[in-house]
Amino acid sequence: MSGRVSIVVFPGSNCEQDCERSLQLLGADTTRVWHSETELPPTDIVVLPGGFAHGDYLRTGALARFSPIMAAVRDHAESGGLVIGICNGFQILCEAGLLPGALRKNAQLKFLCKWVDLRVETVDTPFTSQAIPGEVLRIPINHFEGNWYCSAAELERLRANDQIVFRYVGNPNGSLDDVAGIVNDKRNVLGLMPHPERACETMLGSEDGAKIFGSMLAHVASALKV
Amino acid sequence: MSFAARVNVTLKDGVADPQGQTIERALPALGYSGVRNVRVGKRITLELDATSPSEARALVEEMCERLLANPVIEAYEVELT
Amino acid sequence: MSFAARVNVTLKDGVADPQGQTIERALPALGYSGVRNVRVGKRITLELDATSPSEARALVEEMCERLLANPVIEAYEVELT
Amino acid sequence: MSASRAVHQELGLTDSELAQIEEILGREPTYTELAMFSVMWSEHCSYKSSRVHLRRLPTSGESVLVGPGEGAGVIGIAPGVSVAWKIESHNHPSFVEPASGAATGVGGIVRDILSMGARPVALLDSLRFGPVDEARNAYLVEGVVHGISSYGNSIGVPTVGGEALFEDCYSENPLVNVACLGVIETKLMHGRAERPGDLAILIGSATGRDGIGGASVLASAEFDETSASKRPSVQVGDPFTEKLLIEATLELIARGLVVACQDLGAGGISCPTSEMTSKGGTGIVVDIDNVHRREPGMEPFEVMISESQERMLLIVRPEDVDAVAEVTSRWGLDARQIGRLDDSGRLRASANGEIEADVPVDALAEAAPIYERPMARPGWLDRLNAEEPGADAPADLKEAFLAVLGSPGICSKRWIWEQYDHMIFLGTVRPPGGDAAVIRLRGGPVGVAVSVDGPARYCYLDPYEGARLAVAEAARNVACVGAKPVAVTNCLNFGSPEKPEVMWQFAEAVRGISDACRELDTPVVGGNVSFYNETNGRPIYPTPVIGMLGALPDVSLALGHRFQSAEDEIVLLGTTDPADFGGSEFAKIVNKTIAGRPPHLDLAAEIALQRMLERAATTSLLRSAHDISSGGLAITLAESALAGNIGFTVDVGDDPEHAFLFAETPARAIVSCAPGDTTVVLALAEEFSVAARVIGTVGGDQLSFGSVAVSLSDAQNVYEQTLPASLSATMD
Ligand SMILES: Nc1ncnc2c1ncn2[C@@H]1O[C@H](COP(=O)(O)OP(=O)(O)O)[C@@H](O)[C@H]1O
Ligand SMILES: [Mg+2]
Repeated sequence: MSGRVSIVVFPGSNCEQDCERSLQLLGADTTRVWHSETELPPTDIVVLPGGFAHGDYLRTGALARFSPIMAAVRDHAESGGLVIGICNGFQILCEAGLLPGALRKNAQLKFLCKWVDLRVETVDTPFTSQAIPGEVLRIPINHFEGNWYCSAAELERLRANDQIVFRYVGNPNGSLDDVAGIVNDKRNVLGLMPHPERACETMLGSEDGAKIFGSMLAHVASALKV
Repeated sequence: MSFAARVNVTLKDGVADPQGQTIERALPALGYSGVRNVRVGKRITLELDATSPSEARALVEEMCERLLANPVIEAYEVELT
Repeated sequence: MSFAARVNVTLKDGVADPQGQTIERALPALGYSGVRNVRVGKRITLELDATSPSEARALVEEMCERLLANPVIEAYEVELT
Repeated sequence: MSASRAVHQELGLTDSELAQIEEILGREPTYTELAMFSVMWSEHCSYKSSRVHLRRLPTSGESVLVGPGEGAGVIGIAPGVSVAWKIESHNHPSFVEPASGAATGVGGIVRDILSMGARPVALLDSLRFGPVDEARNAYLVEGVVHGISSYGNSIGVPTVGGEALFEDCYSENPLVNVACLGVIETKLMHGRAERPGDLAILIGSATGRDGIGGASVLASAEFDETSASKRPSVQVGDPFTEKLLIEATLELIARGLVVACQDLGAGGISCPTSEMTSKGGTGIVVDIDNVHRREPGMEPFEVMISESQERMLLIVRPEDVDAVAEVTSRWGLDARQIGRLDDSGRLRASANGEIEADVPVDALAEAAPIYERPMARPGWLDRLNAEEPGADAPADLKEAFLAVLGSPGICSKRWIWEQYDHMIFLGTVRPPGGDAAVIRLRGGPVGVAVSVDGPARYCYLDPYEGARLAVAEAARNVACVGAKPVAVTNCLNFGSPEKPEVMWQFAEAVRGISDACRELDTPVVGGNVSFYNETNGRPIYPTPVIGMLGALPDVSLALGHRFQSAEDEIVLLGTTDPADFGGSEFAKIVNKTIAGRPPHLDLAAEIALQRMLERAATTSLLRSAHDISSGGLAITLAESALAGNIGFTVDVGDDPEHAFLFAETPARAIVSCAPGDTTVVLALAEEFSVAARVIGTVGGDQLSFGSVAVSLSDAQNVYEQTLPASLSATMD
């Protein structure tokens, strides 16, 4: 199940190697793309990995969203390509306006690195098609700013459009409506705080992350066949 | 001309402020009772060149809109000197 | 009487401010050249009761020393209204 | 430009040291020279009081590629796999400003590892504070943990383990020791600048007035009321720049663009410029004007000794300068050529066309005086050793068990390690919470196990025995995950070396480490000495912290401490001496006593146990293994049960119940295995001459031993609640 994946590396990103490894285990063909590039290589999926782009200074994602590569990421999304933003990547997508809302400091004002249970709220996305509705995935979080927020009207819209993809079972960080991950209205851009790349091997405690990565790789594989 | 700008970035009303709440909860134990509405924002200071105060203000406000504040959750105020 | 206080907490002169420096380095790429001395601090607002403005100020300054600021690396300023 | 007499004292140099400097130079030193000598000859940089003792340590071995004396020790752990291993203290800065102090401590040790050409892949933090239920100490814990978390997480290096202990003596002098493990990526680097004509390029952060006088003042003089006035020298860490520094440096090394490199820490620019040239037999001309500054108006001496963080000095061939600049600018790092090597054997630094310093590099790097400080066994020790150790049976065994389980020293440290990214790199096969952490190295089955341990109460009662126990415990932690202990790094935290009693404790501890490491065949490849850990004249417990590195040929065989399945049989390995209560957690918590003699260590038994565990790991016979240390057997059992979320029933046997449960005899472990495998496990123990007997079975939802029965959930609450109850949220 090969799929061409571009992993964008910002100065301060630190999960690019892990994403690369876990995606490769699933057969993906990965390339790293430095943030100052203006074009993506031919690609099916863009990954914005976790880390601390630009040190998370000012606000998480605030500086990264101005990186030259982000215009190409936006084009890729607009033409229907898949984009997944994990943790810092989710924060960048929100800052860039590719996803709604913003991520505030955790309610406890602490960094949290721990396993959480995630309920799959919709399988009607290219990122969750291999999951069962309501299925609970065990995947770790690792962030200080994962406390997602949006306006009441926006939340209503997201609910109505079935854009809330993952909710925490037991809210770890104060996130509005227990939201852990959302898609855009075209459903091809996913942002989530938990790290699926950390849950793709039993030796590390769970393989549930492979459901997310596997779904999106299967999606691009089937799109190719059509 | 050189201008100094001070920007206060604060969470919008209605957006919960965990930092403010934590301080508020900590104060009684230190002997300060009745302290309310504690909110924590950012205070950014910078210097820039512009041909007039109004240009300077316009530039700083643009920086706020684009970078220094996140309009989803934050409001800002600019002071110039 | 009820008072509203605004506290600006800034890094002391000479203390490195990596956050401010990083923003400063990023600004030219956004089209803002010549912006200098960017420093990022905190802006805290709160309300409290006191019998006089001077008591209110003294209380807030004490809170700054003990909790709101880190006197080892930060300076603060209090405004009362 | 000449310095007056009083100045040298202000900088921490003695009259005789000044005389020595004048003799070396044949004239009075300039202010800049004096400042450089003061940092390079400080206790922190020169080890002038400890050197004579450290010579005793065993430092060589088959697998030792680099021993003490460079940025970090380097050990070959498998064909083609070399790792760097080092621990360092940041005690005094962490007391002055806990978050920044701890953060910059992480930054410093990471650059030490980087200077060897190694990618930092794991951090461990060994922490000591005063009682956590006091507000000031809680503030320090929160700040230190926040500092480590914000820095380590941001640079993307997992913090995989550590320890956190609480004793009165650390109230005004917390200990923050951080160990780092690195993997040599492409080339092992040495800090030797050997070729005249090569250039010295400073990369990373701009230089400010950070920590001026830090090396000599902060790390080398004890705290007193005036310490507040020294505060402006506090440094703030910039993990973002550190991350860029890691990536850029490793890329430069991989591409062969760096001849040698060294990090900048205590001593600032003076340190790598003199040390690398001294090692390489060259000299250097330093152009102070070329140093990129953060603040206007800095004096040349300030530039030469500033401890601004996140900087590295690279030695580069002239023809590679452009290629180096391309790499550093891509990573957004500042790079300035600040010097050129020559064959003068001298460090000549100039600013504004004036010579600021002209000194032999060996004088700065090597010629610091060596002191054989007077030593004396403390008079109070005999009396303390003769006292009752606090072995009395408790009124209520269950209450005693819960008190020990929930004591700050024993309780779950989850509140701490959940704030650390302990998973990045997808290598943390055994996360924090058990014995040693196990790291899977990229690209192969090889793993390493790492643990840091420093049982300071034992060392207080007997620094020699305590240090041996520290080594044994660290090795046992590593053996309990199935790894073979291979090398040690150590951090020696002591009071003032000017006190004969402290110096005696120090010498005894070093002797203990030496003897144990020799027997265990784990050479000491590096370490750090932190003296002057006292406040208003009261020294801390002698606190040697041992960082043990173990090798696992196949990481998939790593053992873990959690009980797995009902019916599994629980086997006690080793023999309990019911008298081993001196310095124990039980004695401290239940009998409020820290006295007597520490447990007796039978090293032969310890080695036998560890070899047996290593072998057992290769057979996949064991379902769990967990060492018995602080808190005794009861705590070991409880931790295995809580981790597995399954209870047990154990028969306490003939000894006094509380002695069996709480004595801290070393050389013991608890293992569990499937019932059908018990005879094989017992036979294996016999083969290694390890005493072994079945003491119970896994299963149910109760921890039940002898007359005590506690539900898993009650035990869980007691174990997990202590730290969260005392510690609130961190402030940012
Ligand atoms: N400060 C800390 N940072 C990270 N992990 C910690 C810290 N303190 C304790 N731990 C983890 O908690 C577990 C128990 O620690 P400890 O009781 O010191 O173990 P042991 O007695 O086996 O040395 C270990 O896995 C250790 O790594
Ligand atoms: Mg242990």
